[in-house]
Amino acid sequence: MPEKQIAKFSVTHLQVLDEKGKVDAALEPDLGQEQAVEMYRWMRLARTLDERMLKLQRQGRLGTFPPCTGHEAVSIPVGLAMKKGDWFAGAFRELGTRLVRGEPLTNTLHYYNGWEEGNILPDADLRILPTSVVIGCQIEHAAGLAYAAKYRGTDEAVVTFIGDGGTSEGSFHEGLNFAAVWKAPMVAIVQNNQWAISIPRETQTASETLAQKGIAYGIPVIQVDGNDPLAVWVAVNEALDRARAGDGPTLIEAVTYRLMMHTTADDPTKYRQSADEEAAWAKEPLIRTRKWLANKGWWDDAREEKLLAECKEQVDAAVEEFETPVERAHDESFRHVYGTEHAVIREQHEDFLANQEREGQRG
Amino acid sequence: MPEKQIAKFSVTHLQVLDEKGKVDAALEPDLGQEQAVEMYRWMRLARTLDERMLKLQRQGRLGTFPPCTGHEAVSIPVGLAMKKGDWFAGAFRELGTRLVRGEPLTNTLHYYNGWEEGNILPDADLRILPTSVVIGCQIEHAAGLAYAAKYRGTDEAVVTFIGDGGTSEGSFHEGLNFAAVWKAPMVAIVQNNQWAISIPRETQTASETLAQKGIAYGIPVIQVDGNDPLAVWVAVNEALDRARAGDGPTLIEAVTYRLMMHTTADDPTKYRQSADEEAAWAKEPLIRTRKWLANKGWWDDAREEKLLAECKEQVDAAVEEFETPVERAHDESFRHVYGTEHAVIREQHEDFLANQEREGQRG
Amino acid sequence: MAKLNMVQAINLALAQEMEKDADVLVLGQDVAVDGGVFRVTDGLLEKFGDQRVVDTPLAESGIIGSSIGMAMAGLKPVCEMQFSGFSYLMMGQFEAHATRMRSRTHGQITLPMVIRMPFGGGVRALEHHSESREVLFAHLPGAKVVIPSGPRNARALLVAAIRDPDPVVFMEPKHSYRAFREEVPDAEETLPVGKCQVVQEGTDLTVISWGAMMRPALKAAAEIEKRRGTSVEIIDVQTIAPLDAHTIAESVRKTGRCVIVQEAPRSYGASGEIVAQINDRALMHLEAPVKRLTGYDVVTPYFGREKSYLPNAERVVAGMEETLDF
Amino acid sequence: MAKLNMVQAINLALAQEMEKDADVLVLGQDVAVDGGVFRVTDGLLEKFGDQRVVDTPLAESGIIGSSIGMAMAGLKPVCEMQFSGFSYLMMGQFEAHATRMRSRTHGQITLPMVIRMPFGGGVRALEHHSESREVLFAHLPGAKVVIPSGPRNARALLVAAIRDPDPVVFMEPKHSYRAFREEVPDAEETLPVGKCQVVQEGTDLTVISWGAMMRPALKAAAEIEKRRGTSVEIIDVQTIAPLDAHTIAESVRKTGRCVIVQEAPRSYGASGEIVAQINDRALMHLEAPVKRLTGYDVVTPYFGREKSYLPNAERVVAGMEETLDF
Ligand SMILES: Cc1ncc(C[n+]2csc(CCOP(=O)(O)OP(=O)(O)O)c2C)c(N)n1
Ligand SMILES: Cc1ncc(C[n+]2csc(CCOP(=O)(O)OP(=O)(O)O)c2C)c(N)n1
Ligand SMILES: [Mg+2]
Ligand SMILES: [Mg+2]
Repeated sequence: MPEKQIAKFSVTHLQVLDEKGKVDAALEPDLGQEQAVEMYRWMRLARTLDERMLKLQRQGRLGTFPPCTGHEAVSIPVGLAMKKGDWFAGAFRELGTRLVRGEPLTNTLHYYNGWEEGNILPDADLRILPTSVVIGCQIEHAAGLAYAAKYRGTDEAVVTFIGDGGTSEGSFHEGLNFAAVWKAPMVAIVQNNQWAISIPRETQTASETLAQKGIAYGIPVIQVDGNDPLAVWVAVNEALDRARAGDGPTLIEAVTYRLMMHTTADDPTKYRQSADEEAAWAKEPLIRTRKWLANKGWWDDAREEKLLAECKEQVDAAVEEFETPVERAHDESFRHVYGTEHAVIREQHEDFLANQEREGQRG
Repeated sequence: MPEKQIAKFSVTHLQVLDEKGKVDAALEPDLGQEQAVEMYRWMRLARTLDERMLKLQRQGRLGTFPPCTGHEAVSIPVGLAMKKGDWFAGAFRELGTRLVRGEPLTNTLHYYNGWEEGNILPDADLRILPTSVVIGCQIEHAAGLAYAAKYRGTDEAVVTFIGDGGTSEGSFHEGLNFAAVWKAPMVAIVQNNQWAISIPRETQTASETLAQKGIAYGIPVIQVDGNDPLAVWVAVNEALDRARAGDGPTLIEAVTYRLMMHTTADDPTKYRQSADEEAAWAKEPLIRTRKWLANKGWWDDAREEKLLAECKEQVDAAVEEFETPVERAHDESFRHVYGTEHAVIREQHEDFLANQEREGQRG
Repeated sequence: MAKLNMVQAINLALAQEMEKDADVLVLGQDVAVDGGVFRVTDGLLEKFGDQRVVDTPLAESGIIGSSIGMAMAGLKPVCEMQFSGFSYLMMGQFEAHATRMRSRTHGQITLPMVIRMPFGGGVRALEHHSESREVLFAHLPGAKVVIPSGPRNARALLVAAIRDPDPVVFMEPKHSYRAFREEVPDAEETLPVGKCQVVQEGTDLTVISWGAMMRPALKAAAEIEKRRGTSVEIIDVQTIAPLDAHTIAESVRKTGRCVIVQEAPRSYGASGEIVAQINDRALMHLEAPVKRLTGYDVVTPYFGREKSYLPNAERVVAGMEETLDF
Repeated sequence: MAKLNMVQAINLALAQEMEKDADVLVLGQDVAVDGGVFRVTDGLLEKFGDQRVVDTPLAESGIIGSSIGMAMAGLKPVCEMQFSGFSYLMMGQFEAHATRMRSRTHGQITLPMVIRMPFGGGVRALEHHSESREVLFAHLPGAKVVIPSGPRNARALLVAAIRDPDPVVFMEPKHSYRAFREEVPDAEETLPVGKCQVVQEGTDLTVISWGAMMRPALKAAAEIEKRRGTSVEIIDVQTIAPLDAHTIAESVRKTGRCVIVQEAPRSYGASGEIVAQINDRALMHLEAPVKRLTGYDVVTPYFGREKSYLPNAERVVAGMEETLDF
């Protein structure tokens, strides 16, 4: 075999529902009205909360946060496809998945207002990991979680997310390689929203697609239209089935767009054209999902109005709860350095309380 | 485009000279007698030195080292294909490349006997970096060196090596991605010798080839028979041409076998079968290269004998020089912490000298 | 001469050095088009082009590793870690190569490079954006760690760091980025790497700090002078590694009392080494234990609780009183 | 009861804990089929199978990161860094997650995991195989760092580390792996994480050390007792973080003199914090400066020069004399 092709690969792009709301009947998943509507409701709720958070932030009622608007067609179907017992090891722009998986809206608000309380789940069995701020780490965690699921012989799967920027990190590489070698039940979703703060996709990597990065690990890959919830649904279900069947991890690239600023501290006018943003808005996921539902006869303006009101109500309630004053002990950090407070920490804890006391009395 | 193939890739395997010494005339590079013989001479010299080092180590005359026997068909053609001004950012199993690029034999001996002196080149312009013990780092260095070459508008290229095991490190990923984004003149060679200490290739990664890992970075990849110096020669020349032409990096997987122990501290009988080793010996590079030369009428037993004698002589001379007692100041480390000795280091330096003095007097 | 904040002063240092020396280049995440998330590198792309002001992929080890490569080739990269909280991803390269290449080759290969990184708390940032961990770099032989405390010394120290023949970790207290302005001369100014600066002479008490903690330290010193007429000597460490232990010891031998203010967690922080150096060189002059006002040995809380955890002038004053009354 | 070397003692601890608790598993490079490059995990694969004794790809961050994942899922991974010299590649995961997950979730997610790594010099190894950098881990809040000094305490401490609810960095002084044997009881034995051990009581001088340096420290103590009849109290630190400062201070308050022996470079090493803790708690009892015998602030030389750089009993004796004669 002097010169011989020994391996061939390809990347497939999947779109089921196009920008105009037209669906490819051959590929359309059989969601059924109830599930289809549920999906849209969650998308709308995530959007509503995201928009409210931006207002709160601008009013100084919330800290810096990364808006998720435009990412709903990825995060929501993924969350819905997961089962109880599955782990979610997210990045930081998957508000939708968090909500669908059962995290209270207030968690996100508390988290972005500077309180660890936003990481504490009402029930640890929800298996939603805290946001992984240091980009890439979560892929390695997911590999370990997936190993544990396999080790225990459960059919639990692990879903992890990363951005286009995050694919450049070594941890992306190491985590996917581990999961692939272990044939561990993991689904990794690259949420390619074209930007990593100011760095466009082309400056991030010279590869034509991000999906093809999975070829390095010998795992199935697919690129989907990330503004198309049906394509995401199909791809993630296939991947989860594969994971549960013991066939190892899958890499899904979901192509979408970061419609908003990177975080509320960022100013995109420094580095991108508003024309590009406008073009991206034309492809955004909620409108097309709504059109699809309407074409099916499952949706109309009245229902939309009702949904908007419901979402607003839910968000209002969450914000009210979030803003209800609570006494939060400031010495929590001392209690959670270790399982038992070490003598030296205890001394410092006492010192801290004395300082609090003194400064409180004077202030 | 509902479901559409959007990218296709393949990995080609190249072999020019087979295990029996048969050459594929269509692919055979036009090396000419002189260069062909020179290549073999270097291969033989590297082998001779490596074998001698094993003896020295077993006799307690040299420290732990990683034998390179069996890797000559990769390291030698690569070294020969490089030009003056090119950088070599190796891993640690490319004795051959070091020799070809002009590093004195004694450097390797000193290095593996515990002396930094083994890193000091007779001329810094040889551009051979010290061994990168921490696996993977060198790929990132190579990306930066290649950036510098490009920045300065030279036509210098950078050649870097890594093992099959090393491809799992995050630095492999980050370095290749940087070089690819920068279209920097770099050639990365994965010396796939099937083993990373006791970890076989299959435990290292689930990918069918290591070459395909380059697909993740959108760069050309090729797999070559790493026991075939002609295939390596062809591939590395193509890659270097591409690099110098401004077309960016290439990833070459050279498939070979670690015929010896990982290092002299390792015992391969713990983890692999001697039958596998024997099968690998049947494919080793020197025999087939010699057959090829003989078939060309460029080689015979008399020349072989003469070459063996010359190599032995060269190695003898190097070992003699290496073993010639020299006074080496033990306080060198103080002189090279920083460009100028800081006051605190100076105090410690004096303390060190006083200790030396006292212990010397007493010992 | 202009009144600049620290962001502007660092920008000035970069621009002037790039102007002078074509080997100096800047790289990192968002440093070019965006001008850096703190705008520290703003305008450099326009002035020097995209070959010298380089937006990199999102990979900290890649940034340091490729900078090491550039430095080996004779360039003088000034690379940025977007936040110090992400710099631990490059500790492999830093420990294995940045700090060792000179020693490994007995000086044949050297690495003239600077690693800039904003660090420290007080800006109500997300997790991993508020830590002080200078000691992780400072403990490594071969590392230089420089921390400015204000616009003027930031500029002067950065110029010196860029010209330094060795790798310098240049840690920028982000709380001080825009907190105040100082006169910064247009003309070149440098401060030595490897030296502490006595910013105020005094005879009764030595106060030692660095970075953002210089502000509460100075404030507390003024307060204690006012309250008790104490003559305070104030030292801005500026270079954490290698530490100028002589200047510190000399001061403490004179005053006999010392307070150290450190933002980082106490245990194994820089103040421990400073106390040890005082022990080595000035113990018999001590009239009271050296007092350490530091962060606590806890995981930095999210910003809701952050303020309670940062050392402040009030605590420093209390520490000073304790030391003076000992 | 058998006379074991440290390698065997650690192996025993692993085997016994794996026997007892099916959640304990071992992973790392070459730990399974090869039994570890130092044979520490030898025989475990045969006993517990390849799901519990796992050879991983060559990627330190991946090893720690996936161990964190396993621990979150309730397993108790004991992972290995082949040498501490490669552990800096996982500092990102360690700093960002291993040390923080408990605090981040106020205890809802905890990480019962152990990170084993051989460290330290004296075995004529290649570059990066001889360093002592315990402080890089110890400075991070949330980290526990345990260092045994002999077979018996290695076994007892490792068992405690595996059962500890928090991540423990377990640093094994490879120079002591096979240097000597001790009786190690078959029956379970543990030593507390977070406590120093007073291994010999005395009244005139406190000697503090840990890991491989306990040997020269003990040798020097015996020599000085012989030479001058000094009554030496000897403390084996065992847990570097969190540091048991009380036991240390109590001893120094009693003896008034102290010598610390540390293999790592001096500046910002663990001995600095120990001196500072003595300053905080026992300064007025000191009759002499605390004497630090440490490695130098230089890049660890290759093994040709290594011996001159390691602290040895002779230097410790000299340091003791100096302290006693002060
Ligand atoms: C390791 C690390 N480096 C840098 C950052 C700072 N940072 C936060 S978000 C971000 C860009 C992320 O881009 P991408 O992965 O595409 O995700 P997106 O923000 O688009 O969702 C950067 C650089 C970080 N959080 N972690
Ligand atoms: C970062 C890092 N981890 C671990 C090691 C220890 N180690 C030295 S060589 C080796 C195996 C390398 O395998 P491979 O990359 O295939 O190269 P080969 O030895 O086969 O040439 C390991 C694990 C190291 N040197 N660096
Ligand atoms: Mg993005
Ligand atoms: Mg190999």
